[in-house]
Amino acid sequence: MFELKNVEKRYMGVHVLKGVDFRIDDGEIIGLVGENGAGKSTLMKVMYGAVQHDAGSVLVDGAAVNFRSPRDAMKMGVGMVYQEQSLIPNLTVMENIFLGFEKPFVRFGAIRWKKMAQAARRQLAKVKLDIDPATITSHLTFAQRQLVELAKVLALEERVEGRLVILLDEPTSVLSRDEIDLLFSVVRALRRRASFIFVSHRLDEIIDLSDRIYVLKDGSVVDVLDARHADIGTIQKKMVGRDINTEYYREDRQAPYDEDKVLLELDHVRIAGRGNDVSLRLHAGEVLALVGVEGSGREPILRTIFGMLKPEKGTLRIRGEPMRAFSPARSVAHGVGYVPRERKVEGIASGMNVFENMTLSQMRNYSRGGVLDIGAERALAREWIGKLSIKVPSEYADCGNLSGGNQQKVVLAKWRSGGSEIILLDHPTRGLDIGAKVDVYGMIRDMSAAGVGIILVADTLEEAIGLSHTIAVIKDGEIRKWFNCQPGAKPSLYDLIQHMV
Amino acid sequence: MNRFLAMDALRKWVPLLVLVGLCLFFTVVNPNFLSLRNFARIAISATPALMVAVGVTFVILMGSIDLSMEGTVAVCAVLFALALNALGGSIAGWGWVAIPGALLVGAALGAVNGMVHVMLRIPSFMASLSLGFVGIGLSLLITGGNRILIDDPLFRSLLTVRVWGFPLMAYAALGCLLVAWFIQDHTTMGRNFYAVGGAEDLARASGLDVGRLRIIGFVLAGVFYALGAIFAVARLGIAETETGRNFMFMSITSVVVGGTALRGGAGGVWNTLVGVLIVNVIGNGMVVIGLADYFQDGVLGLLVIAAVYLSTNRQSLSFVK
Amino acid sequence: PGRAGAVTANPRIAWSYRDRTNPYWNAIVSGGNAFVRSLGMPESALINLINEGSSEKSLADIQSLLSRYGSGVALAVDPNDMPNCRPVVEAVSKAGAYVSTIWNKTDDLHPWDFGDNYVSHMTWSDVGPSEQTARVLFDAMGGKGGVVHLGGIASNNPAIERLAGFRNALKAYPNIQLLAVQAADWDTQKANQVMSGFLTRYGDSIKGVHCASDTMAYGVIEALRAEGIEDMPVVSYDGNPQAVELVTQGKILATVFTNPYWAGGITAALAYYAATGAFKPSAEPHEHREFLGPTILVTTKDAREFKARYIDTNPQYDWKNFWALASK
Amino acid sequence: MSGDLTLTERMRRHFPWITLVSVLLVVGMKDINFLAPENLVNLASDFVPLLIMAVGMTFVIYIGGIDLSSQSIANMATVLATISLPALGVGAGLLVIVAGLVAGAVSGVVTTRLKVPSFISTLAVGGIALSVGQYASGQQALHMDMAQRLHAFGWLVGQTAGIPHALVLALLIVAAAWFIQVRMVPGRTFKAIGAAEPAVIASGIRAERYRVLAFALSGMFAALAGLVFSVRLSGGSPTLAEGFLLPAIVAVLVGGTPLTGGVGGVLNTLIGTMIVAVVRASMIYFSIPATGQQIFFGVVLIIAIATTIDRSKMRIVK
Ligand SMILES: Nc1ncnc2c1ncn2[C@@H]1O[C@H](COP(=O)(O)OP(=O)(O)OP(=O)(O)O)[C@@H](O)[C@H]1O
Ligand SMILES: Nc1ncnc2c1ncn2[C@@H]1O[C@H](COP(=O)(O)OP(=O)(O)OP(=O)(O)O)[C@@H](O)[C@H]1O
Ligand SMILES: [Mg+2]
Ligand SMILES: [Mg+2]
Repeated sequence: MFELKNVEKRYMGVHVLKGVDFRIDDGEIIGLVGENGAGKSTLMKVMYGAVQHDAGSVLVDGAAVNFRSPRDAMKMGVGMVYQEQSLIPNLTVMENIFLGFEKPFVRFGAIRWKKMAQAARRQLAKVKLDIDPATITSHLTFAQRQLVELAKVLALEERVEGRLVILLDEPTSVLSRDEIDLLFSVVRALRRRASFIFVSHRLDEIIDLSDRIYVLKDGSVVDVLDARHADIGTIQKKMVGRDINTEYYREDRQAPYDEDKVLLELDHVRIAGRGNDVSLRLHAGEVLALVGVEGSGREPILRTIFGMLKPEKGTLRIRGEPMRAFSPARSVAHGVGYVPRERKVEGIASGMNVFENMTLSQMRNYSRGGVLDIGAERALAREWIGKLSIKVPSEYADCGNLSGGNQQKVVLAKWRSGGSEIILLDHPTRGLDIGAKVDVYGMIRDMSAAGVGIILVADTLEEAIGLSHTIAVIKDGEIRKWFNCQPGAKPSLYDLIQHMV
Repeated sequence: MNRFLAMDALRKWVPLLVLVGLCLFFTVVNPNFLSLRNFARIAISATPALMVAVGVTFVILMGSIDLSMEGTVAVCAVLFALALNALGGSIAGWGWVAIPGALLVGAALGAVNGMVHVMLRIPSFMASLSLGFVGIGLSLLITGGNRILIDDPLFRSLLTVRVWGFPLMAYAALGCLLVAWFIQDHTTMGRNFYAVGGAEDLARASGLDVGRLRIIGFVLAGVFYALGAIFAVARLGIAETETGRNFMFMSITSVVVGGTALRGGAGGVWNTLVGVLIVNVIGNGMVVIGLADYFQDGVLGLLVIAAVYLSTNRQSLSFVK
Repeated sequence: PGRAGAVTANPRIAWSYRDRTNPYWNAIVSGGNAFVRSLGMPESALINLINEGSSEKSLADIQSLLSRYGSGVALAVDPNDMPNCRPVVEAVSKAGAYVSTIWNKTDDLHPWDFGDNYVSHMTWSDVGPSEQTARVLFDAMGGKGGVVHLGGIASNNPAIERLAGFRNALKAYPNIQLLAVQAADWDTQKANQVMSGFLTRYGDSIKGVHCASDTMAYGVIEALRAEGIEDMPVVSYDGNPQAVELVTQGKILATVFTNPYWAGGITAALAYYAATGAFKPSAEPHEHREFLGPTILVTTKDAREFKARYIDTNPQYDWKNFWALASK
Repeated sequence: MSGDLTLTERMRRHFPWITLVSVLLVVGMKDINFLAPENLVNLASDFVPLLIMAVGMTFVIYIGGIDLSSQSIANMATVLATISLPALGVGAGLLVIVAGLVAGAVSGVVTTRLKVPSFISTLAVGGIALSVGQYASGQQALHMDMAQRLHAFGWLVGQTAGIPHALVLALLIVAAAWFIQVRMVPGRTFKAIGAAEPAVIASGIRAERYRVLAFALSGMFAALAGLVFSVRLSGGSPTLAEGFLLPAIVAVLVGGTPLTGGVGGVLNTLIGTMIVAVVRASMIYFSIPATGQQIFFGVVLIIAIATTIDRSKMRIVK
């Protein structure tokens, strides 16, 4: 039995965990839900020794323990799959799996690679991943890496005697349906030895998998539910503290777009590194969703439009004007904005405050002769903090310390306030909670109404269907099928999946 | 994808190709370049530099940097020489104790360096730069600015005795290089250096004691600096504060030219061997082809840029610092 | 000219020089120490300002010294680079202190333009002695064959003069062939590397080596030793103890002693006694304010005797007899 | 900002100048005259060339790079200024600044386009600048004609009301650099590049141009430092600015601009340079023996850096 009692944590003045009590019984699967920034990751990191709590205690079988580092936790059978990926890219898969626990493979100071590879293969088999354990990790796909991470945590099974506690922080957000099913079956099979904590923003998954559900809000546990009697609506209400609009995607606000005004046109564009042509037109006020399976080639299309990749041939026209040079600077100058998938890397600049982030793409508008008008910048930031209800102490707050949802709002505000007319959204709601998602959907509708053309690579198919005017199904880098998505006449999930695989 | 991997595999060999290309170029201009005797000369000047560069390679693999080598080499060299002379003046007698003694001193200085860096949380650049000053100061304090001469013929045989045309010190250095390679590729410690260099926060999250590893890396570097110091003394028969001079920028340049990334996690001691040889071949070659001395700094600069340019996989890097 | 004539009973004595890692400067400091002892003070009374080859640090340190002790300073200094001499001298005379310089000074700067405060400048003419070592070398080579020269930091005045002396000697030996001249920056390791390169480039045609300093000669000798060459004629400059020892063994044929010990003592003495008012610099003739230091050629013939006299012990000098050893 | 930041966290940003005041007081306790305004002004004016160089280098360190070419560029500048003075007069200054700008820009282009790390590219460009200096000088120390120097640069060596003009110039330069850093687009962009370069690129900024600009500015400031030094010494030589590099780097770092970039800045460097100046001067006040000076400097440096750097913004200490 693993227990937290009255655990407190503050980050530089932000009270992240407020007297949290938490209990995991042997063999139990606990669902942990909460809005972005509720403190889920922090809570798990405390259990894993990656973050030190300020007050309260951690008990294992009733005895207080003090994990000074994850290593201490691992020795007690606690393992964690991080929300962000945590494999070391330049090492081989097997080294990653046994990182820090190479002892059994060392003889006379030398590592026996063959023995380690064998052991690694056993772990990979658990997650049904058939790759050479000597592969350099950076050569794997995102989903493969996620499975390797799971395999790494599962290695605890052999390493540690006794009970295990495995913490899974949003493991499913990047996995395909099949992979998620596999993960669930692995988790269920391991219950004999291990208990789990499972974090996800997909509440159906949570209810499906877990026994009990902890709901975290603003650093406090607001409720503990029995999963058998839980339903999505109540959980959401508890998380957010308000009712979720049944018109989740704001379909009521979907207005027809302007057929005559073509903002962007791809004419037989061959995307770098792929064999196929892509042609599409984006109109003012249109939301165009690109759907396809992971790796189908959606992201390269966005990156090509944004100028980060150079097309091998074909023409790209913005408002009728063919592009010759390709660079993000060029695209931004032509009114294109890009909300990247890797928010913490390409989206926000951590270490910079809110207004500095918001004007990063449009300093020209807030400066004269190269001299910045900081007053105007701050006014802009305050305006958008209000408009999007961004939770920050002030416009001087460091964006690196904001939660995912608030960071995403800052990124959106950056492009929106800059007047971009074409906005490329790559997984804009990835890792966001419902509250933040609804805000983002509202923004998409607002932009659409204002005549902005949007290309969307959505987190889920439902999202794509709900939000878009038009859907393009991508397979192997090529557009296979177009769907019209007028409200009331939207294609079904099945229609889309048929063409995706 | 495959073509991409093939290029990647080829790129590993670029530093070696650069080395061969440089040798060819110098040979064409002056055929004397391509001779066993000249290669032996290059080996002599490269030996101490190689040890120092191998030492700093471990630190760079972890993504840190060490600028203390000039101080450490100076202290190790003068203490080694003092000990050797005090213990009878010959490594045939008790003088051999000076060798492990010097290695210990190197390790101790490395440990101080690592601990200041890790425990005071001062970036390695600043910690090691400051400790470099302290090291040079220490050797000055020990010698009072004087030189210590070593004329033990047995010790000097590292320079004077040749096997297959190369002096013994070249073989000794090769042996040390093999040890370094073993540490790097076949010990947990060596592999963990790569882990730290690849992604430090992730390594920490996986339970590695990164601070301890850092300190160990600096200790290891210190031991290799001490080896460099011993070879430098063997080469000139003189130990003084100046023995450490010029190692700082040259060793780091060699490491990078060899293809080890300054951001850590990629490269290794074989790259360093190639890098040290490139830098020393350029130094030797410029004299051999009779390039005017006032152009030598500039030409070295140009060639270094060219070598690093050729061996960098620019596609994989969005930017460098 | 500043507050000239402000004499002090007990001025602070300071020496500002390049570094402590070089035998030449160590000898200078020993001389300075000997002078300080002769006043009945401990050696620690001598303030050491080490510029590490940086003119910037040299000047800044001297300014700090002057701000601390004001006019009560007697400074001996090698300004490190010729252009640095003027600001040093100007700063000292502005503070009303006293300075004597050695080696680096531009031609347009003279002690007598600063009243008493700029006491003296001593330098050494290296052209003649360097020519002499070259002659010793060429004679040992039998007047024929190839020769290489390893020079100091190329823009340093001594390096320029020593090269000029070498070139002068060449004129008298038509059968000596100059193979190469290269700067090795006074550095043992660099000289070793350059010599190795020369051996590859010129091979057996090198019959002699002319070095602009002892420190570089050591590197050359070790490069030769590595090849098993023990009898190559080599000459050097500076007269360091180790070099003199090598001259007695015949490994170096000649070096030039510039008596840094005496120079270190007498330069400090000049500044000190001017500061105490023991003598009035402006009353001295020009040749007492700009003069040449002593040079002694040391060859295999007289090395032993020389060593006994100057290296094994230091001669007793009368630190008030300022120009006793000055060259005429 | 946020009211409940802990005291140390709020104090952090003040540590550099607190350190400066502390070292000043420590030396002042030894000898109160050290704190006399006249003495401090003199001390400051001695460090003008170093300060100018360090301010330039700050831009490069601020974007997460390093500039090891500054000293060689300054060396080259002293030579170019001296040899072009007779022909160009004040124009020699312009020539030198342009030369520095070009050399810095070359480092920038090599770093951004050829992807050579700045540690190596600037070292290499420094070698090239050194060769230019050696070649142009004919490998000799040169001196300026007194009349020409006074005519062209007399304004630089004079004093008004006890304040050396060079010091005024340096403070103007610091003010300009500070303005660029906090109020101008390039400064903001430098900060963003130091903090998160991918985000800068994805915001449509041509980050490479700004990075080249940072190196070019550093080169220009280095040349300016060389020019001021050359005028002060009234001459030039390819080794005249030896010994500038490490103190300049140390000044930037002690001031609290870490090599990771995005934090610190020009004012920090001003304080850092003053700390270096006081520590160096203190050796005379505490009569540190010759053989102990390097150790003293190194140890004081570690203590100063340990107290000044703001670790809260450094997630990882490498
Ligand atoms: N290292 C840190 N420094 C400062 N604040 C932090 C740090 N890590 C997290 N926080 C803050 O702590 C709060 C909780 O963050 P945490 O990551 O635990 O939330 P979460 O529930 O996992 O959110 P998400 O659903 O976005 O993953 C947030 O407000 C976040 O800004
Ligand atoms: N330029 C390229 N050259 C070679 N292979 C590539 C290139 N770009 C992508 N690939 C390969 O194509 C596969 C899918 O790439 P990627 O993950 O970018 O797809 P995607 O379109 O982003 O998918 P999704 O949008 O669903 O996330 C990967 O295996 C990747 O290695
Ligand atoms: Mg989280
Ligand atoms: Mg993708």
